[in-house]
This record gives sequence, structure tokens and C-alpha cells, in this order.
Amino acid sequence: MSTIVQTLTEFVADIVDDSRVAIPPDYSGVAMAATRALILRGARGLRLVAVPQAGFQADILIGAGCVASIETAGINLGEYGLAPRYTDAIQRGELRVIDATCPAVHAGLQAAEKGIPFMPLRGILGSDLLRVRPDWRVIDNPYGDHDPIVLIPAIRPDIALFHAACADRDGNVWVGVRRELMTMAHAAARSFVTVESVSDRNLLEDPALAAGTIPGLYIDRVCVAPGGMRPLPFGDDAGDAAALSTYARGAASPEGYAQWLAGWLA
Amino acid sequence: MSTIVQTLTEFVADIVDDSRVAIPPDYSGVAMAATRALILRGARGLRLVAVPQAGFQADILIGAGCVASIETAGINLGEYGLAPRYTDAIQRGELRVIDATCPAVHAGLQAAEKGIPFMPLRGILGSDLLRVRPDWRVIDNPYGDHDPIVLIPAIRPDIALFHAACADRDGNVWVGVRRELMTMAHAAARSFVTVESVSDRNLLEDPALAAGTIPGLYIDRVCVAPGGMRPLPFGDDAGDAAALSTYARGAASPEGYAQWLAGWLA
Amino acid sequence: MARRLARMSAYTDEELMAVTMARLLADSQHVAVGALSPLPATAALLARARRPGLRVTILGSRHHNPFTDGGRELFDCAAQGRIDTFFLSGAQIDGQANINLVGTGDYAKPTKRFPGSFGSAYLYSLVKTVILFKPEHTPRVLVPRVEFVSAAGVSPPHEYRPGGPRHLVTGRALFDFAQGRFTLKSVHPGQTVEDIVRETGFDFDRGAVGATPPPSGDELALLRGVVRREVADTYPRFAAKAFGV
Amino acid sequence: MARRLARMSAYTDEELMAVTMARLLADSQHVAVGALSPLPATAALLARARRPGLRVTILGSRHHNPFTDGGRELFDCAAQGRIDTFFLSGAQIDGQANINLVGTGDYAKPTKRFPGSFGSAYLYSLVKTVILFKPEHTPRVLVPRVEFVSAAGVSPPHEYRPGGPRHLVTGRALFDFAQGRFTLKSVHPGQTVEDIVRETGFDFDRGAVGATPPPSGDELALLRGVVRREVADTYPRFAAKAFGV
Repeated sequence: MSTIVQTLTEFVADIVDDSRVAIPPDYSGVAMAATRALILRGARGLRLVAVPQAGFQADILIGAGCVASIETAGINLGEYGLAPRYTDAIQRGELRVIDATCPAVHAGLQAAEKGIPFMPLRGILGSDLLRVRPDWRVIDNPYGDHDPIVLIPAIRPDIALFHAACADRDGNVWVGVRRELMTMAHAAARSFVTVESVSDRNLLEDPALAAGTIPGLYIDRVCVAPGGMRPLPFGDDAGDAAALSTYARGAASPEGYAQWLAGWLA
Repeated sequence: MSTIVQTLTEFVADIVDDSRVAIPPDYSGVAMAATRALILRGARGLRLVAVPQAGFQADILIGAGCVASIETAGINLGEYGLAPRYTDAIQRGELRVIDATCPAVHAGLQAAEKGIPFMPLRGILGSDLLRVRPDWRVIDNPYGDHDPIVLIPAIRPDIALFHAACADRDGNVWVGVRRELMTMAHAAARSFVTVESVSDRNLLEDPALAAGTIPGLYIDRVCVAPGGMRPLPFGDDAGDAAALSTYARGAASPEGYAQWLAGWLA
Repeated sequence: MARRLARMSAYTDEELMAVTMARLLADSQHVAVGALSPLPATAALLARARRPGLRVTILGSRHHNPFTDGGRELFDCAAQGRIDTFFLSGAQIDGQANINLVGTGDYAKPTKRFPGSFGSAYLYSLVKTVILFKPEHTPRVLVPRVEFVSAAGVSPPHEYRPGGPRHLVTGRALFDFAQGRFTLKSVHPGQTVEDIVRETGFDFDRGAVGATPPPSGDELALLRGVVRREVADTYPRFAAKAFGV
Repeated sequence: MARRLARMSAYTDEELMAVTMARLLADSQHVAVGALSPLPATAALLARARRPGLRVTILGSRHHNPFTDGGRELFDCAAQGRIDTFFLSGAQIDGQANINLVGTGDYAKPTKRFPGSFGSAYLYSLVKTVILFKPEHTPRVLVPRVEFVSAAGVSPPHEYRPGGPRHLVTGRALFDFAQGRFTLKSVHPGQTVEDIVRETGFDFDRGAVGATPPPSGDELALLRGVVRREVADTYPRFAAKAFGV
């Protein structure tokens, strides 16, 4: 059952160390306020799954030492450039990167959503990704004739962690067109969602809103965190470009990152 | 590109004989007015794919001699009982039934949507469906150990045919929570949609409506047909129970059906 | 079926079956009911009326259907292990709990053609507890061997099968199913064990056979009040005739 | 890159590349642009400004992104054959059109780590026409052999591959790609064929090498008007510096 918790501290308490945590890309619904709470609680060993690519959130968590591995199709800070803490952690051998390609992450989550062990996927053949991803198998398409096809195993995160506009008292969560959040929630064992607000009206009763709503059936924790995606843009909030820029510049060095982090956590 | 056509006669003209046509179940968005137009134009040899089960629409089309085959997980008239024209056509050897199970139809369409040749699916093992569906293969799960799993080949309809509440001038179509209509549209080569009305406002510009909207990218023909799902219920319209009951009683015999049909087409 | 039997009971046959099925839901957190299943819907809504924490999903209902990912979501959800109990029936059911929803005689030229397997071939394997229900309890439907296996009652040990049939509720009795065999648990009021043996086309085990408790006053009050109203929302024709007054 | 070159051209390097890429879209009905691709977005929006029937999908844009089925829809749509043209780049690109977006040196301990392959491994095979773009045209990036194949330029004949690379637009030249080889088609203003040979780390064919036509007055007017405004919607930082005045 969905539980609405009162504080972010409570909210992140059950995102235990070593959890496999699925996170959305910067343009979707990133739980930044919860990320801060995770760092404050000293989370360690998180195995991130970026759906399908990562940005500020992952870079910040990596810099803070919370992350053991990240499965991702890519990572950068968008118009703000490369992800400096990620690059640094790799070069220091402190981060395991599980390289993917965007549709493979989506397919792996869809396989988990459907309760099947794998999903076939076209393309990818000839890529060195097949060399570094032995879990991606190539079989002969049973419906073809000498037709190799890649299989992607199911990705079953322990937790899907994201931010959304609105929840209701039954734990239904409105995500609108950001359906990758719904797939994440279906695929993950549990879903933790921060929201701008909680509605007293059941979201599923409104036919327009229902179409973009994840049923409470899949949602385990909800916490109200207004502006919980800041400084990233969200909905009509254009985000805080200056803050993002400050991060990108600061995080270029370990010292700059430490200083930025101290300020963020203060 | 999406074309908004003015008459149902024009609308059905391109649903040529022998087309493989995907149709939704009675509780979704059935294009009944277009069905009438199809019969008026004398359609023949349609290969229906029921997503995932069929009802009044299929029974009516079968009775009118429009259907060569139907792939379906089942067919009945809901609370109004068995599908009489279907049963009769089978017993006269005039209809090819391709027996399925609901999730296999969905999986086959998802495979087409993803452009992959097949989708694995759990369950089904031990069912005689595997005997009558040689196209459903059983392989040893490459990620398991002596773990047989069923494969469902992609279902790629020529046409997805359905009814929806609203379209806009760009051919975007709002279906709300009836996402099987979206999967049908993604999977089919072309989609033909009747709607209650056409909005002058772009549906994708409204964040609430966008979540339940099929982009015009997938829609080929739109035709305004208010009440186009009658006598089935649709949205706030409870449907015409008396008319459905009249059909179920009449269609019990070939003569009764012929009389009912003459009245419907008149 | 709704007509009172000669015994002039204070409840309908549907009410007795619904109550018997509802009592099997005690360990369930999420019960789902397929399309065109008014009796299971009644049972699930009764269980929920007694235990509000129970999650009940009824396909075809506007108020008890939380799904927002299209027709596939019920099936995906089942494969994820998020549904504890589902209900299935069969035009034929045999002693290995195989069910037939397709037809009799030769498949290509059936003597009798039924509507089709719907989701059974899949859900029967994946939902932890499947409750079979069949108002008609005669050798015509409870057969030694179904003529088409829509969904298999048992699977070889190596096959992935987290779920399967656990109970069978008919108009005469309640059976449990385990290790590939039905066991008669209780006979409904007015029935004897001998009646059951005579009317059942397959062999079954008998342990300590009890009497199915009739609906209690509380259960009847709920059934005829809130449950009937909720059922009518999806199944108006059923609700109009299945409940006593 | 945005600074005017010494030749004092009347347009920026970005404008020239965008115009050159836009001209390659004449046969396309649906052009899609990935995330973080301002130059391809500019090219696609320019092509659309000249041919309003052209469908342009820009990931990350609020106005040019029609998708409503989550992050996977672009990829599903590509596999369905509904996208005619896509753009990709590479930290390294080699003469077989292999691209590297992962890193250099040993994979386990890279000397240089790039952001990752994103959708390239998939889209490169499935979208009919892929246009490669790379502002930097030096032997450092145009290499004989990439150190990691994010996506392969060519495939064995039996592999399912409806699409692949067809063109490469750099800051110096335009190449076509066919039968596993690049062919130099035209050099940009201020460049000679010898410059291209010297600055290209891989071997390529030469037919009748032309001169890349500079942006026309019409093209520049569109670029600096409607296109710049549309690009700024998704890429404000790029739009602020990439266009001339």
C-alpha cells in the first residue's frame, strides 16, 4: 500500500544502501530534493539504472560517494557539458559503468514490466557494447532465416525514484506524458515518489488525468516536496540555469564539488 | 499524413477487401458507424484481429459475410450472451478462427510496435493453444536453465480501426486510458479513426490531454461520426441496451439476423 | 439459477456461491476479476466490504479498475506477482483441473464451439491463487478429461509456474486442489457426499467433508446492500436477479 | 566555433553546417533529432521552414516532440520505419563510418571516457538515412579505426539493417557514404581538397568534388528569424551564439 510520509528523511530511510535504483533523465521527473536527503543520510553502494541516460542527479550522487555502479546509455549535463564527477570517478576506478544504449534500457524495463526474462531488440549488432555486455545475448531469430537478433535481459530495479506533479490520497501519481516514469514504476519492486502537492480528489476519477496517472498499486512512498526537482526545470518552472551552471563549473574539480556540496547540504 | 474525410463512405473506401484489421473490445472504442459503412460497401475477406477479444462488431461483420478469419482470445456479447453469427459461421465452416489468449494478442502487437519479430511470454505452456498455434514457438529461455518459454510472433495489422472521443486538425486523437488503442495504432501500418468531434485546439499542447493522445504521426484517416460507437456504451453514453438486446435475440437465427441487418442498414 | 430451490432457503444460489468464494480470499491483498464474471465480482466486493484494505480490481468496471496502461496491464501486473487471486471457469473442467473454454469434438470441426480461452492460458499459471467457479455441477461439465485444454491445471516441475488452481466452487460443493487432485472440502446445504459423487464426472479425494456454512446475516446484509449496488455498476442484469430480498 | 573565421564570411560555421545538412533532407518525410543536438535541430527546422509538410521531431523540445508513450517511443517509431532521417556524431569516426562515443584506451581503464553511446547502437541500423555531423574535422577525430565501436557503420549482408550512415557533414566538407566507403562530395568555402586529405585520418574516395554552396540569403533569413527562435526554445545557449546577425 502507498504511504504518504511527512519528511524526506523518512522518505529516503527505506532506500537502503546497495539498492538498485532506477532514475529518470533530466528532462523527465528527477527527485532532486530526495537526492539531497539521500546524501545527507550517507547512502552508499547505490546501483543506479539511468532510464535511459543520466545527468545532474547521477553526477551529484557519484561525487558524494553514494554510487557503486551505474547502468546508463550515457551521461552529461546537457547544455552544461560533460559530467565531471562521473568522469573523475571512472578514471579513479571508483565507479563501475555498465554501458547501455537507450532502447535497451527501455526494453529491459519493459521485460520486467511484462514479467518476462528478456526482450529481443533490433540493431546493436556490430557494436562493441555486445563485447562489454555479456548479458546481452545474440540468438538466431526463430522466425527468421540466419537472422541474428540481440536479447536484453529484464531490468528489475529495487526502487524507482522520481518526482511528479501530483499524487492523491490513494497514492495514485500523475506523470502526464512522462510515461517512462510509469514503466519504471511497473518494473521496479517498489516506487518512491516526491510530488509538488497531494490532491484530495482521486486522480483516476477524472478521465483526462487518469490517462497520465500511475495507479497507487505500484507506489509505495509519497512525500510532498514542492520544487523537488529544482534546480532542474519541471513543467512550467524553467529551473535555475544559474545554479546548474554554478554546479557544472564547481564540479569540474574535487575541491569545487566539495564546496558546492557543502553549500547545497547546508 | 492524417486526412480528415467527410463521409464514412470515403472513410471505409481504403479499408480494402482482405485487409488485416485490428479492432478493440466492446468496452474500448468500437467504430460501429464505420462497421455499418463497411457492410454497405460490401467488404469481403477481412482478417480481423480482436484486441484481445471480440463482441458485437465482429459478430455483425461475420453475419454480413465480410470476414474471412478472426484472431481472438474469445468472443461473446457480454451480458447479452454468446455471439450467434460467429458460432453459426464456424459450424458451417465459413470462418477461420485463430484462437489466442488475451496477453498474446497484446504481446504480438507490442512486438510490432517495437519492430521486433517476436515477444516472449510466460504461461500458456500446457495449453492446447500451442497445438493449434504452430506460429507460437516454445524455446528454452537463454537466461534460464531448462526453462521453456513461449514466443509470440509480431502482429502487424494493415489497419487499426476504432472510435475515439476527439481528434484535432493535425490528426492527433485522444483516447484517454484506452491505451490498447494506442498500441494498435503504433502496431498497424495505418490507422482509421472515427471521432465524436474535431477540436480546433492542438491536443498535444494541453499537458493533461496529451497524456492520452495518439500523435497524428500514426493516424491516416479521421472521420467525424457522432455517436459512432452506438449502440455500444461509450464514455458517459450508457449505450442502447434495448438495441443490443434486440440484436442478440434477432441474430440467434440467420433469418432474424438478416431482418435485423436490413433494419440497421436502412 | 437465481430461482429459490425447493428447500426454500433464505438466500439465492448465487449468494451462497459468492459467500463461499469470498471466504477463500482471507489471505489475499489484491483480488482481480476478469471481464464477464459477475459472481467473482460479487465475491470480491463482499470480501472488500468486510476488509476495506483489500484491493479489488474488476475489469469492465469504471470504479474498480485502476489500470491506465491499456488492456495489457492486468496481464503484466499478474506476471509481476502483484495479483494474489483470480477467478476462472470452464465449459468443461476435469479432475486435473484442466479447463476447456474452446469447444468439443474435433477442433477443426467442433460439435460445440465455446467463446474462447480469453486470458486463462496465461493467468492460470501466473496468479498465485486461482479459484475455479462453476454454478452447474453435473457430469456434463465436470468431466474425466476436457476435450480441449484452454489452460492446464498442473505443469511439469521444471516449468515456470508461480501460480495455479487452488479451489473449485460449484453450485453443490467446495473442493480444494493440490498435487494434481481435487479434494472435497464441504457440501452446500441440501447436498450429500453421495450427490457430489454422482454429479461429478471425475474422481476426487475425500478427507473430513464438512457442510458449507450458509451466508450469515451480516454477509447477506452486505451482499444485498453495498455489494449489490457496486455489482450493478458493471453487471446490471446480474444484479437485478441474483440477490435475494 | 561560432567566431568568424579569418575569411570574414557573412555566416557562421554553424550556419554553413546547418544549411549543408538541411539540404540533405529533401527526400525525407520525417526527420528526428536526438537530445543535445542543436546543430541537427537547426538543420531540421530550416528544412521545415522551407517545406512545411516535413515532420520534425526534436527530443527535449516542448513544441516539436509529439511523443506520448515515454522515452521508448522514438526508438519504437524508428524500428517501425516511421523515421526517415536521424543525426549522429562521434568523438571518433572512422573510414568505415564506425562511431565511438564511449572512450579511448582500454575499456576497463580508459585514457579518455566519453559520455556514452546513447541511442546510436540502435538507431544507426534502423533509421533509413543517418547523417553524421562533426564540426571538428581533424585527424584526431576522423581516425583510421575507432577505439570503441558504439555503432557500426556497416553490417554483414545477412544482418537485419534497414538503415545506416549516408552522409558526413564536418566543419570542412561534405562526404557521402556507400558500400563501406566515404566519398568526398564538396569542400566548404575556404577549404581545398588537399586540406581535407591532410585533416582526415582515414582514406576516402574522390569523384567530382564540388564546392559546398554557402547559405543563400533566403536560408540566412530563415535561420536568423524563425529557426533561431524555434531552436532557442530547446537550446537557448546555442541559439545565443551560433547565429550571425
